[in-house]
Amino acid sequence: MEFISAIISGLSMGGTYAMIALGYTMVYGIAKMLNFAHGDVIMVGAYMLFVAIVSAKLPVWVGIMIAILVCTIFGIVIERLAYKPLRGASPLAVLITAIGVSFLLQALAQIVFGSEQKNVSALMINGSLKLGEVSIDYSTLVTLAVAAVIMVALTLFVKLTKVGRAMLAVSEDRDAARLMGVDVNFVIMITFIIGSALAGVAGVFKLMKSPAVTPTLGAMPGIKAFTAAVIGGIGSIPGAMVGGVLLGIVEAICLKTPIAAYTDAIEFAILIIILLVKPSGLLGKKRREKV
Amino acid sequence: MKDFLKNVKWKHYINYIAVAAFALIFGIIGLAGGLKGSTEYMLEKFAIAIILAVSLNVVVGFLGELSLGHAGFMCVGAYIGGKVASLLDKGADNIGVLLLAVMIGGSVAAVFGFIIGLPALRLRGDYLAIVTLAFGEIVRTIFMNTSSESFGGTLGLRTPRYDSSYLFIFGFILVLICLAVTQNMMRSKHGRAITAIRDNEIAARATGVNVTKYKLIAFTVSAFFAGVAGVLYSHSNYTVQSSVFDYNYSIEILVMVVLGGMGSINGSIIAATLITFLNLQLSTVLTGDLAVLKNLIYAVILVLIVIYNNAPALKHFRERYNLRALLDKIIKRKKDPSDQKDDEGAWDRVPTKIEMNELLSTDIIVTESVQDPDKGGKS
Amino acid sequence: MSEYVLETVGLGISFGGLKAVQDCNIKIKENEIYGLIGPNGAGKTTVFNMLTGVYQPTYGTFYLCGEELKGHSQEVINRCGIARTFQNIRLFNNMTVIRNVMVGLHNDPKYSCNFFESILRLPKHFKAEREMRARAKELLDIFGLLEDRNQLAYNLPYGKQRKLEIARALATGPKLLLLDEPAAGMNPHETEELMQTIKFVRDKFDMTILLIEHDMSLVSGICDRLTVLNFGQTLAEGGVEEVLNDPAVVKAYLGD
Amino acid sequence: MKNTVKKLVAAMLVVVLAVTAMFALTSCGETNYAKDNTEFIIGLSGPLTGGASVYGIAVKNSAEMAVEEINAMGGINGMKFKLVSYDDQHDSTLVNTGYASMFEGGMQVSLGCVTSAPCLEFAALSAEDNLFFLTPSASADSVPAEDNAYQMCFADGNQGSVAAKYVNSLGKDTIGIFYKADDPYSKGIYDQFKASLNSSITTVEANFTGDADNFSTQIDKLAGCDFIFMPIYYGPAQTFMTQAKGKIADDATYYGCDGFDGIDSPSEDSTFDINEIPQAVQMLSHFNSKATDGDAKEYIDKYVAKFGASAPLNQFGASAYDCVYAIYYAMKAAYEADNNSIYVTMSPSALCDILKDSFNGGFTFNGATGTNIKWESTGFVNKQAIAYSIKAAD
Repeated sequence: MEFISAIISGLSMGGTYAMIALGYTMVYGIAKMLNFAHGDVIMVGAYMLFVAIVSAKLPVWVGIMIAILVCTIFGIVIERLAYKPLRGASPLAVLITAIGVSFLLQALAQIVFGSEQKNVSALMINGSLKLGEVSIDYSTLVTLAVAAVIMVALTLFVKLTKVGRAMLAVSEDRDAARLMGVDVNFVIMITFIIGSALAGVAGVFKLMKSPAVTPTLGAMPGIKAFTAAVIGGIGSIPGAMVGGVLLGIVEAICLKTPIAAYTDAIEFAILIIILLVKPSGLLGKKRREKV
Repeated sequence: MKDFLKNVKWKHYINYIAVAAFALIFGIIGLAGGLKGSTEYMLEKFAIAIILAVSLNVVVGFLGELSLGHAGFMCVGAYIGGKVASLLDKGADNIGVLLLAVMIGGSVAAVFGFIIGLPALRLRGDYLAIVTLAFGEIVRTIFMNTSSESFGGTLGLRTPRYDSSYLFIFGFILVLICLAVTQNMMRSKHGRAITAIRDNEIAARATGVNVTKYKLIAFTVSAFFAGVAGVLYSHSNYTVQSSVFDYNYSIEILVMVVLGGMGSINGSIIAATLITFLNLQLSTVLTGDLAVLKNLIYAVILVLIVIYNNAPALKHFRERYNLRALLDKIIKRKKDPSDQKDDEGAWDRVPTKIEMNELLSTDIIVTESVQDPDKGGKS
Repeated sequence: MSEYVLETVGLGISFGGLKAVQDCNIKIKENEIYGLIGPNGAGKTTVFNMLTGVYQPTYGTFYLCGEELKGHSQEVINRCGIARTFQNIRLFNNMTVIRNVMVGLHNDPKYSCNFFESILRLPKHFKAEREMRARAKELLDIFGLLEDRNQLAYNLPYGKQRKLEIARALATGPKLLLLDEPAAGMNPHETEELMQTIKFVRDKFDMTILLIEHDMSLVSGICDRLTVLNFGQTLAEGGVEEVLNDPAVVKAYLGD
Repeated sequence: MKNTVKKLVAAMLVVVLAVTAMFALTSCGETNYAKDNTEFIIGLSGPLTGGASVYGIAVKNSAEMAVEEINAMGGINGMKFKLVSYDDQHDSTLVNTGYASMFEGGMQVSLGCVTSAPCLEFAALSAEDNLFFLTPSASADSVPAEDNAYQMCFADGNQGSVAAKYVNSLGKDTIGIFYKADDPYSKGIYDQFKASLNSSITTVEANFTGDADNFSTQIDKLAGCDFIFMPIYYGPAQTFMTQAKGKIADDATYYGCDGFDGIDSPSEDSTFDINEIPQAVQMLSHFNSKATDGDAKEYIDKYVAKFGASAPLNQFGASAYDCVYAIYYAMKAAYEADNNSIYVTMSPSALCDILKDSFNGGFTFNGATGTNIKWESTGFVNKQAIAYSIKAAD
């Protein structure tokens, strides 16, 4: 019984992780870069919701649209200004830049909004579905359902549309794709647009469960979602979903045991072990470095 | 004697001289009683920052791997060294205890460096970076959850602060030792092997370089000195709190290395001093939410420098306008490389740039995913 | 001592079911220049990768001077005496030319000096460094690179980069030198010069050389014997004239 | 090249000698940085930014208000006071710099740090200089370990045992505990609470670390409890309560310590409203921010009048207000006993000895956070705690 309830509360966190991990995995799989700033785009989305719903008192759905739109614009701007000039440079340079962007967004948010916690409770969905002794939050159900729909939609998008197939080509071999006439910059831009929009959606789901908005709210979930993406196999869209949910469940189980204070350490240890033992994750494809 | 002086490569020793002179000036003033407590503390901070930046440069600049867990090694050193000192030293400022703490703290950190070096054998690039980040967080969490009797738990470990009139001098002596070890290592066949791994790991293997050994050496040496910096930290403060050594601190050290130029030890020294000085000055000037202006500035510096140094489109611009070209113009250095003394074009002339092993074509196209037991990670 | 410097026995590899190279039997005698040719995708570089430990062979094994080297890592194989160059040049780009060669001398027991001797700057360090530098200069002189020794490797012109790569490989003191398309991207004049260099290396260092090449003038000019690979299988082997006139080889190259 | 370097080295040596000579002549071993003071300088280090800034700002505002009032009253026979503050951002690495800059700026007496972890560093530094400090809110048990340090707030251990006594008296079988495992304040209270709790009471425990803000697992674990002890700050408490709506019984009670302070003051841009929480919210405190009489009321009125209704108002501020007055009254008493003992240029150490004698010698103080406040020689405060109901269950 205890175990089942742990799994259910794990789904609640796992849904959000899955949402973030989807964006992570898209960008990593196609642009081949670890977008450290992904978590902070979620934070931008959360602040936009705060501005729209609390400060400007707009209806909730308008707030959501604005948040997703602003996240998308941020994604485009970040990609153009920070990442595009480094196309073709060493991955290390790109990674350091991404860390810089992450810092930049956090500092900007603190300067603009202050460090004090803001609360946006308008999005909170309370209540839960009761099935006998167990009960599942509606917010969890909504998150999981939307994440699943997005996962399927993304998979279909990649498989069936022209842009999607171009994405696959870029992810397999960027130079070859370029030679075949694929506009690599355009494809990467589209990837960032999708990734950032997903970050916006993740921001919405975050506020559905917890009203707190702070400048650092995206940092830890961002890294955890990366862990989820690695568990599922980075680059794999269903893998992100599976990894997110699994990580959520692990976290919930840890939090219910006496070693709760070590939860973060345990999750990071899992990350290290997976990277060492099976770097391709559960559903990822293994690639070989060519010589 | 004259011949000996003639053969000494002054250029190789100028940073020792500069650091020693700096320490000497302030040491003499300090012993004469002319230094304020805050100045002494600032000097200690300088020494700590220089050791951290130089040691991180070994991994980031010379080995070419990104470590985001440098503060984790420092954390180990600070806790272990602080504990050693607080067990042995009951209030008296004993230089022997301090030395012992430095050795033990540094060695334990080095063991952790060795352990983190092991994944580096399988993983590269961003995966390794995330592993080091995870390591730093794990170390912090573990020290935080210790009992208050062992390592102080959440309140932190109470450590004896070493007499501040002497600690900074000792700190600068450690800086000199750190410089000596890293520079002597890099200016030897071992350092060449490490930079060879950075430049092209596959070629390095094919040339017979023991990649395993040298990666582990680089990580171990780097962690050792991060641990030493941690021990200095624990002696320069009364408490060691695990929350200090977070990811942001690792990034701050990385900013120093990137700002000074990856692969440039002199750059690291200057950038570490500059950033520490600015940090201390800004912390009294910027208050309120403007305090993060500092982070904003660092972030902008980080992004701009990396783009400037690495953007393929800026290559020509970079070659024409850079600090070194400017210096060359001012001092009118000899331009023709073949005229140079052997080895003057040493590693610190390496531009701030790290070449990773680019993906190259093969003569066989494999469409299936391939299991290759020897090569993990890199995708 | 084995009769052959290199002997591969039934060497083969498969990637996920695809047999990239099968049953490759090459025997190279001392001081020979041996060519490995074949159309694109025939598996030539894969053979090199197996011989240098980049890939572990799935089938068969190979011997260097009678010593079985299968299963060793790249570093160990290099130290046992196989050095190589790469199809697309892999130099230590941000290091000077002389340092590139000195990395090649790293494992030579003549210049041994452990980590602590270097850090403590014991006399052994200075001796090793001095001697390594002198030896590296000798090698660079042979390849006409002495003047460029303090240049960064990536600033060298293409032809010199090729030469530097060979010099670095030779610095490791190999018994067998593998050259992967040394003439790729060279004009006829440079190719001619390269042929002279390869011959010179063979004579000066008593070297045994295995090379992959597309340039038939180079192959017929310097190779003693050849093996032709096609789709991972040996198509023909033997003397140069004999192999190049083999109808199967002509067919493989020119098509029907 | 070589010549340039030689010249450079020579130049450096000259500079070294010159600078050394200069300093050697000017330095004269003087350590009383207050010798040029024209007012008594009170130092304060606290988080004016970051998650804990609401406490730091309240403390700074209140201390400033107290200093202004005292100066308006004429100070101590015309000798006025001045408050200097430093933003330590709740980060103990910044304390050293802040302490040094204030001490070298002539600080003679201090309110220490607002939060516990930085205050431990501050305590050690001030012990070295023998500087008296009375902290309004750094509640760790080890803060007043040295004899120059005193607390105006209850120590964590004390809060924990007082809270446990209260819970023991409720006669519950099972209670929930929700704490922050990586926070010294929360963990300190938790440890002492557990130690003092009747062994017959079963506890259900959940905790969190860092910036966590999704508490669904913890809520799930605590769902069956009708009394939850929450020794945490109000930010995560608000998050917890909002998420727990409908999951934890509506008639349950959340019981917090002084960290709950501020949970009920709606800030202008936060949508959290305590009245939307169905459960009862109580806290253990030495100050009632809804007080309707006494010194507390007076303090609240003055504070709101000066800083407006939206400025953070909590017991931290009230405590700081009291701290300044306690120091003032102790100094004034000493001055009245001996006119020569107190003067604006006196060294921190001399002032510290006087204040220590006073605080250890039965000095009694009445203020916004209690009446008949006394100090033990250990530095702990001795005053009455009030169990204060922020909101009853709906």
